[in-house]
Amino acid sequence: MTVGIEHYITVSILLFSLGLLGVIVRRNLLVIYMGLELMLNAANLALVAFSRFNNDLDGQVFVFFIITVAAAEVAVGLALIVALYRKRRTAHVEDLTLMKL
Amino acid sequence: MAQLPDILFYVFGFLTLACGFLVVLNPFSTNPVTSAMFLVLTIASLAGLFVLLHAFFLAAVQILVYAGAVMVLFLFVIMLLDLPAEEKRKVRTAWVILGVISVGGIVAISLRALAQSAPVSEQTPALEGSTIPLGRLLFTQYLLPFEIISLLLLVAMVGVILLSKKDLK
Amino acid sequence: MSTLTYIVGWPLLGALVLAFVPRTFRVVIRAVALAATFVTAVLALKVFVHFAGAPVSPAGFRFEQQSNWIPAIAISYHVGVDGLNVGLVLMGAVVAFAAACASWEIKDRHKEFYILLLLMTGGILGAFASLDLFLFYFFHELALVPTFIMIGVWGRGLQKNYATFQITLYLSLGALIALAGLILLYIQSGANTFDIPALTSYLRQTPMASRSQQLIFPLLLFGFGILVSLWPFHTWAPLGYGSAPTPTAMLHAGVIKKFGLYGLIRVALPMLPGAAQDWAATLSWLALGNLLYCGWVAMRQKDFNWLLGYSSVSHMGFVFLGIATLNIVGVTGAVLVMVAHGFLAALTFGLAGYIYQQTGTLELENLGGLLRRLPFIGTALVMAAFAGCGLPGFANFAGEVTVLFGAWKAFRLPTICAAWAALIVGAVYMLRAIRSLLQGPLPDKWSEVTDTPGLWRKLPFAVLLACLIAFGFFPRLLTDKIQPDAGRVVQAVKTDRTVVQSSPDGQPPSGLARN
Amino acid sequence: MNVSLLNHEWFVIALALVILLLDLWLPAKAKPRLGHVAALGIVLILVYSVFWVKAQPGQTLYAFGQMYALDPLALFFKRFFLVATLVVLVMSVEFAGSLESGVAEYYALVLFALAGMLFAASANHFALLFVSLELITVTFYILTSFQRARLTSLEAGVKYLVIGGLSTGFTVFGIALVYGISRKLDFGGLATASAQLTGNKLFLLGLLLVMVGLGFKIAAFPFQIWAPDVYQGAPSPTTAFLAVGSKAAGFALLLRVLFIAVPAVTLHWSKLLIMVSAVTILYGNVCALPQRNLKRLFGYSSIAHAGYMLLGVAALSATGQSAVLFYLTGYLFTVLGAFTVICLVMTQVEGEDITALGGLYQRAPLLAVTMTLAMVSLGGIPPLAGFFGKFLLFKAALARGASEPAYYWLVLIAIFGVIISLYYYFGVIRAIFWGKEPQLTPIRASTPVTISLYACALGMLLLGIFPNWLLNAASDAVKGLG
Amino acid sequence: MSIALIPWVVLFLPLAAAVLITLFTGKNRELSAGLSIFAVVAGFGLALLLTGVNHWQTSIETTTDWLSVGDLNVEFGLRIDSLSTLMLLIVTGVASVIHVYSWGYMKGDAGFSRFFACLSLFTFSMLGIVLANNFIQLFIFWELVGVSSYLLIGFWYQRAPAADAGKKAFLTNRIGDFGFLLGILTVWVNLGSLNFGVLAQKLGADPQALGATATIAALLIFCGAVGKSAQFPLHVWLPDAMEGPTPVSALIHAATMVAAGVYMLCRVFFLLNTTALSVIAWVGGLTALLAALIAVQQNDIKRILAYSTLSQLGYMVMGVGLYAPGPAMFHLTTHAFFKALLFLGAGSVILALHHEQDIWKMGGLRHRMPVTYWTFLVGTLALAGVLPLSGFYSKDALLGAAMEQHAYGLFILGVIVAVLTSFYMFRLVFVVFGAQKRSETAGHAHESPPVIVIPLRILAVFSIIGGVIGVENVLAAHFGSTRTLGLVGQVIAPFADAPIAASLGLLAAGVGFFGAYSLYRGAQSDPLPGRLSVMARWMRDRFYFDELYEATVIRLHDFLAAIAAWIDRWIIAGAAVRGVHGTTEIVGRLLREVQTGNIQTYAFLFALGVALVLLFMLK
Repeated sequence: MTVGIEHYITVSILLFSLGLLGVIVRRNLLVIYMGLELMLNAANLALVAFSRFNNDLDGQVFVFFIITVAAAEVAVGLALIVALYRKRRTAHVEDLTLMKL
Repeated sequence: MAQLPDILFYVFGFLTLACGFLVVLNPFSTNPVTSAMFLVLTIASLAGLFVLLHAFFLAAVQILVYAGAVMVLFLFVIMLLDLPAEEKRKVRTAWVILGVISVGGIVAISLRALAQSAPVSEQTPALEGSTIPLGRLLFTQYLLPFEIISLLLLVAMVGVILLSKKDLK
Repeated sequence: MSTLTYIVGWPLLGALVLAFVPRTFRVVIRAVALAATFVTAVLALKVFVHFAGAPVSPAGFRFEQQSNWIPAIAISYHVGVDGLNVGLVLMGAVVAFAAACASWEIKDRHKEFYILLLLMTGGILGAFASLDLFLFYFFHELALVPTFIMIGVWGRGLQKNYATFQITLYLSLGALIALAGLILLYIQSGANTFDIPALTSYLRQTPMASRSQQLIFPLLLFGFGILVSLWPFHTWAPLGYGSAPTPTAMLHAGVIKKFGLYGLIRVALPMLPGAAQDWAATLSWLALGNLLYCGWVAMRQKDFNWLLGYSSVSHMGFVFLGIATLNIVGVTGAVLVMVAHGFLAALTFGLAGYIYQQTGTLELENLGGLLRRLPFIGTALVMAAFAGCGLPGFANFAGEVTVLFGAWKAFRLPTICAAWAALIVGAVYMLRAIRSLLQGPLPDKWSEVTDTPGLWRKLPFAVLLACLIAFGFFPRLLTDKIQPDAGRVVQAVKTDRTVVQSSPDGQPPSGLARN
Repeated sequence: MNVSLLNHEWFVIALALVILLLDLWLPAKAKPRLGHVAALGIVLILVYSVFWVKAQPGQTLYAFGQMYALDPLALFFKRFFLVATLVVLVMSVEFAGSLESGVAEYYALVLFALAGMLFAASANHFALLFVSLELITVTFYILTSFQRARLTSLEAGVKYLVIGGLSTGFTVFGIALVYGISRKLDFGGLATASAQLTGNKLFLLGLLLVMVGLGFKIAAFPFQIWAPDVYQGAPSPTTAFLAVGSKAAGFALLLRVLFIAVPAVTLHWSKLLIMVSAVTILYGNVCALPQRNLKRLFGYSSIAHAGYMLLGVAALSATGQSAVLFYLTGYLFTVLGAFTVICLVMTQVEGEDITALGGLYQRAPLLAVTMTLAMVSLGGIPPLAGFFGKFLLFKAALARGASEPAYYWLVLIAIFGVIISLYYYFGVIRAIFWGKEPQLTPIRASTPVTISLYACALGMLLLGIFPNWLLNAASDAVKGLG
Repeated sequence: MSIALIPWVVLFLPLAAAVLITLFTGKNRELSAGLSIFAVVAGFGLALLLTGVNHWQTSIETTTDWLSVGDLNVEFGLRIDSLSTLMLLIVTGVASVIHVYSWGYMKGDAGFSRFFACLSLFTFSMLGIVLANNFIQLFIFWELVGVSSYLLIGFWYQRAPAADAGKKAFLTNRIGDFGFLLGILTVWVNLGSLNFGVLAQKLGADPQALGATATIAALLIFCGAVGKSAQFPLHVWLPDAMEGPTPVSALIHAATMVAAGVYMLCRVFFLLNTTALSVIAWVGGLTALLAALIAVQQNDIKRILAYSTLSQLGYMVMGVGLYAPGPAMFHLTTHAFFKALLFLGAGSVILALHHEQDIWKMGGLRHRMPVTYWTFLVGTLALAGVLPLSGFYSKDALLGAAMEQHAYGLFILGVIVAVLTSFYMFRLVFVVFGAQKRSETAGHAHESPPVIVIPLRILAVFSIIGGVIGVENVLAAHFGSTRTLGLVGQVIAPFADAPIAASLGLLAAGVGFFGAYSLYRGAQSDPLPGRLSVMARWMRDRFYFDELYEATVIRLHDFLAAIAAWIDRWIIAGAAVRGVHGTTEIVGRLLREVQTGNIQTYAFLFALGVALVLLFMLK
């Protein structure tokens, strides 16, 4: 059986869900953040695959944007986590429940 | 009779997912460093898949930017904060189950959708993700988003400086 | 510009002026408020007197004015009066003046109070004068909101907060349901206008589908009904009036409450004739809920203001009954009762407010023998009580008896129960109140209670009583104006009567039951 | 290609850069005043926008291929964002004392976010949608956690970051699927392509995931979860900007995607939109009921208002769309007026409990009146903007009821929601007028803030009493929508 | 002055007086009284003038529209015919006398002006009933007399019994009015008019016009009379009404208002059919008997007279029921004179004894108050039906009517009542005026001033001659007979027409007198309770009607009210309104528990939301 677009998308979906699962079940902010990166990467994979099989480059350009944005987001996010850690000495989400209800 | 690219797809695909799984749920270690390392591996495997898809430039970018820059940033922060291994606290299995159920739902629906409406693909994909056409597209049709991305990076820069500056005031 | 515009405009202008008067100028503030309401009342009287001679539009309206407002969705500033609302405008203006006079009891934040009072006045008069569905609703809300604030800020009693919230939420609910009904009316009529005369005539030419009518009528009935404390949506009324400052209770119970009834007559009946017929029987029983049930509840009240609140709810039953008759006698009577009850409610709440001011309580058990200390207030209260239980000579009687005559033609049992409520139940609780408040020995603690010191403070009560008596003696002043337009409304309902066979005069069907 | 079509954006970016540069040379004491400079700049841009930029109803001008579209809808939103930013900037100046560092950067970031919104308003391509959305979101991460001495601010930032990242993930994945199936990323192409794809599950899945991202932006159920915490924790001007600007950007994109990119699909989505709208209204209002923290209250209330506006979207008609625009405009004046007051009050009183408003009427009548008007307007009571907005929304939804009775239920639920909301809005008013009076020092408001307060109050009244012009503008704006 | 104008003036003079007193002359007592007296005396004068000019002949009707809506046309019109003229004369005449008397009786009372204002209001209302030409107007004034009566009974409002009595009177009357109004509605719906003349014409043309509703309509209208004229079973208010000042009792609760029911029945006699009339007759008879029995065992001077009034009203109603409206009106006329006289006499006694009303604390007043005594005696004789006083003639006419209709049961009943009447009245006279004083105050009593005594004398004269001054002729003419008798004819008429009735009537008076004479002459306490035991107690306790009503009607209504109040408080305001409110609040509190503040939860809910949306759309 030849590997087609479905295979790539299946991998992409599974990777996406792994990332999502990470966000949901992990409690360390950094790991949660890694989960988010996984989700973005899953999207990247899907885009590249589609780009290939749709035979145009738009998808790849989009991936380029996503990677850049992800980098920017990571930078801001990590800075934020660091600032928080300095203040609160924790990266556990369960410790971040000042505001609720 | 499987061809080489197909075999490679299975190899990289498996690697991607397995490493991805270990990022998220490593049964042996909850240390963020481990997660980060497996994330690097995931990204690398993804780059492999990109190559299989003839997206050579992106594969390079993936390695350089992601594995190189972003993940280094992650590790740097982990080291900087000297984070201990994650939760010593009780793992709430109920929580995990709930999470798995909802995620599983999404996966199930997505896969079913995929199965029901398989995307039509060209039989002979001829696209080459090389630098020149990509660059041309980026600086013509996609010029505006590209410029906005630069703005975004500026914002991120300002933000990072503001958030991590040691002295207040 | 139409005189009506001035009638609506003066109080609003007064409110605006007051906003710029420093709060220390108490006398000026009061004078401005009184002047604005007085001028309004005089203008309303002028409209009332010149009604017959004024030029009439084809749709039957006088003193009309129509100007563009929101042309984008066919909403215009359109005011005018016909027989149905000319009395209400007059009543509203007079009661507003009386309420402004009675506002002497407000001691703190008087500036804000008068501003709100004037807003209320302008709003409700605008609502009565409006000939555009949107404007109609808009003005009413303008009048309603100050009520909430006034009860909240200047209210009294232990349940003040609960009362404020309940009345706010309850009445807003009613208003919004009615709004939904009005919007649907606009949409499903297909006339693409909010203009009441235009819409009415359009719907007479091309009546709405039965399904639409059945959808919209209940919305209007219960939306407006909540605003008028239709049983069983009435519990806000005694609670609210029990906690409201006197002028607010006067204006709300007297005037603003009539909005919903007016809406039913002006909008629901002529525009939704088929549904009106189907709902008439139900409405007549709900009206009994007001008349009889609330009358009974009133019998058990221990606080005079609560008693008045239930009594006011009970009286609304007459109007509902009159509307449910769908004949000219009943509808005319309903309008008559609306006007009469406006004066009466304002009067009773005003008097109760005075007594509260003097004694600090309205618990019936604590009071007694006050007539001796309060000859004027007491006498006025006795007269008001009798007007309340339908004594001839007061306007209420004319209205109630007309309603009963109309109702008798439409249905038997509800009318009998209504007559029982009117003659017996009403008298029981009113006389009981008089007995407990004014008669019997005077407890020592009330020996310092004093009657109204001057003419000025008697004025509001005197004016209201005078109106009650004037219309009681000469109801034709009103009925001659109301009748043609009530006829128009009834005609609109009747012409749609396709299922119910038209019956010869004097031998009506035994009830307008569902077919 | 006509680059001058993007003048709004260029000017705003230039202004932001100027502010950043001026920051380098200005003495620390003068830095807060930069906000006024920025505001002045916005005023000039607004003047430019109103007097020099014209857009014919139903006609669209494109730039950068089909990437960027300038049509009346875009222009409407651009002016909307400019006004919102103006008020937020003025507000920020008052708030500057509470920012530990980087006052000038704060202004610049607000302007960058504005640039993102301006781009979003014109987005006609998923790439532009994505980057402008990200520009807004990332900027807001920073704006939210700006008071990094306050733990709540940081916490809010983290929460916004994680949930925002999540929604970005969904959006991107959705875009990938949409692209994969339809082979199109530009809205024009998508509109034609999507007509054949209304039954394609994967395509619909992609679109729904894009909707998740937009739903997050406007805080619609079930993606509203972040709103209360972030609203509460963020600095007040940020919250205001979040409530108005970010939400409006979400709606601008929502309208564009639903009615320009995939109108054929949207036609089948009335059930979903009705459902989401109804639950959002109920959730926001019911949860706000026991709320005592003012900003958190606004968080819940903003969820509810997103629900009302979704009601207009759900109507799937031009009247519904224009009603959304009208409502948004009213909401702008109302919420910004309220937040200006909160800003001024909260800098003086510790804690954000409603009781902090006690005695406000004695301390600052103008603030009290503005706040009251805002509450009344949010409650949907005439003669204020909120009422007319709700009137239009209800009208639009009811108009569709004849063919789909679910709309009747939706309106009924909305009415119920309004009633509930009156309870807590009046609770605020009660605190203002007859709450306990913790202190009676008068609150001094600078001239610009006073002006902006008057403008907000006037805006609420004007839209309520003379809504015609805006109504016309709004219906012109939606002429190009499907 | 046009004749047609006269009744209008007569009607509105008292109203003007009432308004003027209320608004302006409240402080000036003499002026108030003067105004009031002038209004009624002038009315009497004008009524005489009207009679003189009109000679009972033509009927005049002047109307104006009061209310006109659709097919409901309510006139405000005055109808002058012989019936109303007669009643006009009685009302203004008796009222004039009593107004004057009141000046003396009420002297020194704090509410002097108020009293006259109310009295004038009453006169106005009563005249309105008399002159009304249609049902609604009649009903209007019907209600107004009810109110005036309420105000006057409760005149001393600070005394709880007075205030309660007023309330009771009004409410009981209202029950009657309830039926009355329904009757009016029935008549209107079926005949399309409210005007008496028009109605009479329509029924004359087609006696079956009312169809099946004829009886029910008639009985409903009779309800009004039952209330106003205090017939069984609504008679309970009248004795209590004696809490009012005595002139009020005389004018309202003896001479005029309570007679309005009878007047009304005569006015609408054309509406009443056979079935209804027999019911009416028996109700009247029963009332007469019951009241007479009760009167025998009362000890309060005014209550005795009140029950006597009830009894006599029963007579009149019975008369109407026996197709004898003329005799009924005749009795009404004579009764107005002698019952007013008796009440005023009683008032004189009460005043002399400083408001002592227990007859067993009186005694021996014959010598101390001679004028009062003699006039009271005249009244008693007239009431007992002793020849040739007025009472004899009118009562005989009623008994004769019973004979004529072959209603022997009612006839016997009438005779028994006559015996009882004579008995309790002479009992009263013997106990109050005979024997010795039984208390100190009785010993110090002395004759009342002229302003009180002169009215007594005037009324005494009319009580004597009232039977033979032509009243019967007028009535006969009105009700369709052409018989006119001269003075002598009138004197001997009873014996000429119905000798058995006349002689039995006289015999009854004699039996009653001797019974009273034997039992009460010189008695210090009532001997009857000992002899009649249980019966006497029942009579004294008024056959427990008040208690019965207390236990049934009032309790039932209170019960309904309590239930309604309970439902209102706990079900509607409580469960429904507060319930919705509370539930919403609770839901809010529960729902926001979702907002745990934990990012993990948020992420989970977010994902769950996505899953749900996808499930909803793509399932």
